[in-house]
Amino acid sequence: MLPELGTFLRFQAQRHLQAALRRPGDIVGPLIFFLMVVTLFPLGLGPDPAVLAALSPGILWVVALLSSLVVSGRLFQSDYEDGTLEQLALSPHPLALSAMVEVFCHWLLSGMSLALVSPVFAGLLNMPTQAMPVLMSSLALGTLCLSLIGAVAASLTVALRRGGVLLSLLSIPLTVPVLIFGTAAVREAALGYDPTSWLALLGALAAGGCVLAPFAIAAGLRISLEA
Amino acid sequence: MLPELGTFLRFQAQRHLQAALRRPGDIVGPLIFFLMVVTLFPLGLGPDPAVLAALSPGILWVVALLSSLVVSGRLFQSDYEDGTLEQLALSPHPLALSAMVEVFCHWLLSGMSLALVSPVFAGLLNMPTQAMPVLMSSLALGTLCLSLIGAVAASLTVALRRGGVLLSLLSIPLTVPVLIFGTAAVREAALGYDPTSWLALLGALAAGGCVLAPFAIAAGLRISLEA
Amino acid sequence: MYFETWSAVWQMDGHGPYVWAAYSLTAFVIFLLIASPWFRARQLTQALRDDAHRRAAKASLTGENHASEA
Amino acid sequence: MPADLLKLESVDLDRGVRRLLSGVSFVVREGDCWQMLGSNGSGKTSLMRAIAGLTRLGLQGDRVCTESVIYQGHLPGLKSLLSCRENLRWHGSGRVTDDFQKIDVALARVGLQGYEETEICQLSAGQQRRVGLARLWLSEAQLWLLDEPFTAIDVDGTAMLEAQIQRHCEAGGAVVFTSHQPTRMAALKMLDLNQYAA
Amino acid sequence: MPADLLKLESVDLDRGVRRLLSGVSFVVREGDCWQMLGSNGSGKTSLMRAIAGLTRLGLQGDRVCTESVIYQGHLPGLKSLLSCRENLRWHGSGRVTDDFQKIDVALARVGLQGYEETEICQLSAGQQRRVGLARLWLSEAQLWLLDEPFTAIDVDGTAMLEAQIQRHCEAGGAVVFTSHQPTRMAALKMLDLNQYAA
Amino acid sequence: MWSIVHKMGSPPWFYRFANRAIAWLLPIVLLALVVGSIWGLLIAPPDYRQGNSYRIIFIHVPAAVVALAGYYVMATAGLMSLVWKIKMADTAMRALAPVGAALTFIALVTGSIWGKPTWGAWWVWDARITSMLILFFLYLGVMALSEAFDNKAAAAKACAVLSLVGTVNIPIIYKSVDWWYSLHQPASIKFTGESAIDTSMLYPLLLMILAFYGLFALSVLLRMRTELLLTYRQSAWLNAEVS
Ligand code: HEM
Ligand SMILES: Nc1ncnc2c1ncn2[C@@H]1O[C@H](COP(=O)(O)OP(=O)(O)OP(=O)(O)O)[C@@H](O)[C@H]1O
Ligand SMILES: Nc1ncnc2c1ncn2[C@@H]1O[C@H](COP(=O)(O)OP(=O)(O)OP(=O)(O)O)[C@@H](O)[C@H]1O
Ligand SMILES: [Mg+2]
Ligand SMILES: [Mg+2]
Repeated sequence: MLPELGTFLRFQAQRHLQAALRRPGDIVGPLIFFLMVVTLFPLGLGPDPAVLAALSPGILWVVALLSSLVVSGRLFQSDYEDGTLEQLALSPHPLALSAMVEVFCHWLLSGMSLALVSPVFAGLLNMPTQAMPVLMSSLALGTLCLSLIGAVAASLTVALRRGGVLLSLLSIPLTVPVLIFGTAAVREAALGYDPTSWLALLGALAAGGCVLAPFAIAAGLRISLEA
Repeated sequence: MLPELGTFLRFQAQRHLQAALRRPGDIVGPLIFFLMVVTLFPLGLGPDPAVLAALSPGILWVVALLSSLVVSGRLFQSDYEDGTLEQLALSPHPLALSAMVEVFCHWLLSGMSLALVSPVFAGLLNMPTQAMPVLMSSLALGTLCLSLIGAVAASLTVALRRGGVLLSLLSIPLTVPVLIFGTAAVREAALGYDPTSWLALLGALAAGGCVLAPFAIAAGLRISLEA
Repeated sequence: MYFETWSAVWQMDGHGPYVWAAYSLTAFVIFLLIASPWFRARQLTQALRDDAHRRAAKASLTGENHASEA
Repeated sequence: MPADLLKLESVDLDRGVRRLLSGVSFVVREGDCWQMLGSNGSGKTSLMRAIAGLTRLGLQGDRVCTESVIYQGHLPGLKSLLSCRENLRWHGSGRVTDDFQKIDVALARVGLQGYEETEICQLSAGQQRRVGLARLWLSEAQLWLLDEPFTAIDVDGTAMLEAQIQRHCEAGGAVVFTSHQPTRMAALKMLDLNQYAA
Repeated sequence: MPADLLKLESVDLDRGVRRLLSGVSFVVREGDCWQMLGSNGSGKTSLMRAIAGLTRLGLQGDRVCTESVIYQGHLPGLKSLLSCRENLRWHGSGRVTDDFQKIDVALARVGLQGYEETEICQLSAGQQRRVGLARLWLSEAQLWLLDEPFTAIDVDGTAMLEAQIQRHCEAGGAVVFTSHQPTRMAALKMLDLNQYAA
Repeated sequence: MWSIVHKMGSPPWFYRFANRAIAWLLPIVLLALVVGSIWGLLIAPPDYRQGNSYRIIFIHVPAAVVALAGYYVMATAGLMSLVWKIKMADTAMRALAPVGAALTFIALVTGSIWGKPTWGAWWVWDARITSMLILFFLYLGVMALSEAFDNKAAAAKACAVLSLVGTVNIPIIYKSVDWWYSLHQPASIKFTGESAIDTSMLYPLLLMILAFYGLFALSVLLRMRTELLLTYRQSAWLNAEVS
């Protein structure tokens, strides 16, 4: 029996979250990865607390961007390899919506969890405490944008055996605005200014992405299935 | 007919290089990735040339480390997935040697190429010209160490579904000395001091790694085939 | 005892919160370290014993059946 | 006369720049059971995917296909970290169920009683294929498109699957499957792709 | 008396915490052709890998096996971006050749004449399996361990492979293979794993 | 000597040994921990420079010392598992990493709590602190690897390889972090305890170090016993042992 769209999407989400929660390591892992990469910076740049504090918004945001890209590059990989994607494409429910469910679940597990624990990393770099809430909210919004961008790139490259890396590089230029707005918000907050306008810009990016990305993702996945 | 060890290893290397050259994207990709990540730093940390120049050794080395890890995580992946690894393990030639051939080919295509083009990236961050030769040689030696460490971690995680992050968790702590020696060499050179002792340390690490890593890699691959 | 009053023990000249936080956190981790495998082992041995009882009961039951048949 | 579930009319099929098949025409009606034959590389898989609607770029000609279709290709569409039962809650092409009893019955039918809670990655090749096939017991689609469904399945399993296919056709469904082995099914129609080779 | 190529003596086989097989004893002599039977999940693949020496942790008991062995499992061991010819230069278990004529002959034998320069990823499922099997024509190993070699191979291909297996055994080699289909080979010995189930 | 190793390698013997050792260790360790803490918290005099915040030393240093030693114990178990194929070494491998990680965690957290009153910052990139953080990462790596394998035997072997590689690396990491720190001309932050420590503080510290070693042994044995109960739940000897 063909279920309602709502039920179907709920099942999709459950399936995705269940598989992820089966291995808590998959959620904790990226966070520890982040922590490790953050420690690499003092090792590379030197231990001076003042320097680290001044650079911390930039460092945290660049690392968040990189780890988000690395992780979301594999977004549809397992679905493609185990045949789930074929089934989704043949389903009468819109592929755009089922793909978006995956992107959201992915973001909840990776971006949101990163945003939640980010104060710990900020503390390691001596970031001023008043900037922490802004760091968290900017990361939450920003990683959503990054997941959407990563998903578009992933949908196009999932079937490619050749030059897969090259195409996913296309996504880095797209992420530049996110990086600029995100760092600006945190830096303003650390200096005691009002970061609202930057956060609003990030929110606008996220909202626009949520509207437009589904179409791009669905088209990309259908093209990948043709290959 | 069972070939001489030399012939066998030559074939291995040819096979690996041929397959890699069949998709040049995999060689150029990481370089462009590196370039883009380097350009992200001025965006995140602010465009002040003096600050960037002072931080450039650390930034370049951290980024080189990360991109090397990301790339070498897939080192034995395709061999495992298409069954080549089983054949290598059953071959009468030592698995340690055939694995080392792969690591060397991989390093030639990734680490060496990165070292060769690194002056371009250094220029972007206003690094003093006198440090460039040291940057290149430290990256050449250092990426060999990183490839070896990455290969050990890859050999242990190749059989694990979604070993992507796990791989970084295993290898990042081990790469700390490489990062420290590499940055130190470049920084000393940029400040006009003699970086030889740091380069010698990197060379010692690489030599030691070449002697010890093969055993660990072979053991790791055999364990992965058991899983 | 070095301190004169219990409130001095809690205060420790202003360092009390730090010291006590460190000690209580350590106590908590040590508790987890000992208690979690302890209770898990209890649970497992209990399950094994239950299994053995069940098997024994079943065996004696079938044994009686055989006896009654004979 | 039974209704048409699938209709191809003088269809040409390309793969990349190469033309694989030309002038394929066939009609699947309710109750039909078609075995697609053809030597390795003749284009069975490509045609199957085109029929299902997965590839549209290489297909020229008229294709009419019912909406009520289930496709099982070389890939089983199973999440290797979820258990058999969890996987079958979502049984392909947008169909889902929460009825664990039905799922367990389907698993028992394909000989996997006792494996309900086992993760897919801990199953043998044939057992994994069986979990995928259990979807046929859960599905309510009319047209089944099965690409090499007997791969890795043992003798008992083959008999069981053949019986299920016949039952489905007798109940008014239709099946198109590929297989290199001869089967023991009655009233089988053959579509030999070698004759359409371009 | 022909020499022993493989000898298992009351071997037990575990997979994780589960015991799959217990007390397996069998001897493969020169000229023997063994078909390993067993229902899905009975442990054929696991035993094959243990015999070949790929898994040692789960095996208890005595295993003696010749060095001159070739193993072809579920995975073909082919690089999907290299052509058939390039792939076969390296034909498994440490054997290599640069003799393109020999490679082309082997490819022709498995029905892939004209595909010498085609990349593996552009072949159909059965064609890919055939490239893997072409190694049997190139190899000089005495003992062949083949896990489901007939998968995805069409009728002609099956006959051709059966003939090659028989030829190898008559020439003093030995073959152990698994298959769920009955074959038409003469002088076949059967090893039914269901009887060793633990 | 070999006969002991042989006996230790036998799961039934080890299960019995673990039961007895736990029965002895548990009260002794708890008592030593309580006595040492009371001594350190209430009886010992304050440090003349840091005042009372120094009392954290009685858990911080023992945890750090034992965590460091723990890695070498793990590597030894790894060697025994790979070279001599001793079954109990496999079990030990999986039990050691979480315990070591927990002790490292204690050292890190107590250290950073101590840092707040002393340095005014929760975290400072001092050489020794950085090395400790890297040790924590090494432990986490072994834990994550052991979790990721389904096959327990393969998991133990993989962890053995990793911990041996780590052991070769640890001295290099420590040395390099030292050089890294001196390269950067450290700020004026220094540990105070470098001068000779007064005996009134030394004795409770020594007691706590011993207690933490005992705690390490105890929790490793507890975990190994649990592992044994899981692995051999089908076997006759364990059923006989339990009932
Ligand atoms: C997160 C922060 C910290 C970490 C990871 C850490 C780690 C360590 C380690 C590994 C030891 C070494 C034991 C040995 O070498 O045998 C140690 C000893 C010690 N630590 Fe910490 N520590 C931290 C913070 C602090 C702070 C803030 C203080 C006090 C101001 C402190 C005071 C000491 C003292 C007095 C010793 C023992 C004396 C000595 O061996 O030099 N530590 N710590
Ligand atoms: N990774 C694994 N972990 C644990 N158990 C496994 C794993 N893979 C397979 N098994 C179990 O081992 C048993 C034997 O598997 P094996 O693959 O050897 O079977 P097989 O005889 O080759 O079956 P088939 O005919 O389906 O290929 C199965 O019952 C399966 O449940
Ligand atoms: N990715 C591809 N790109 C280009 N050509 C391809 C590709 N995949 C397959 N082909 C070609 O298309 C033809 C048909 O392939 P297809 O997979 O449909 O065959 P098939 O009939 O299913 O064969 P089999 O019995 O081996 O499964 C083959 O000759 C093959 O060479
Ligand atoms: Mg096909
Ligand atoms: Mg099998």
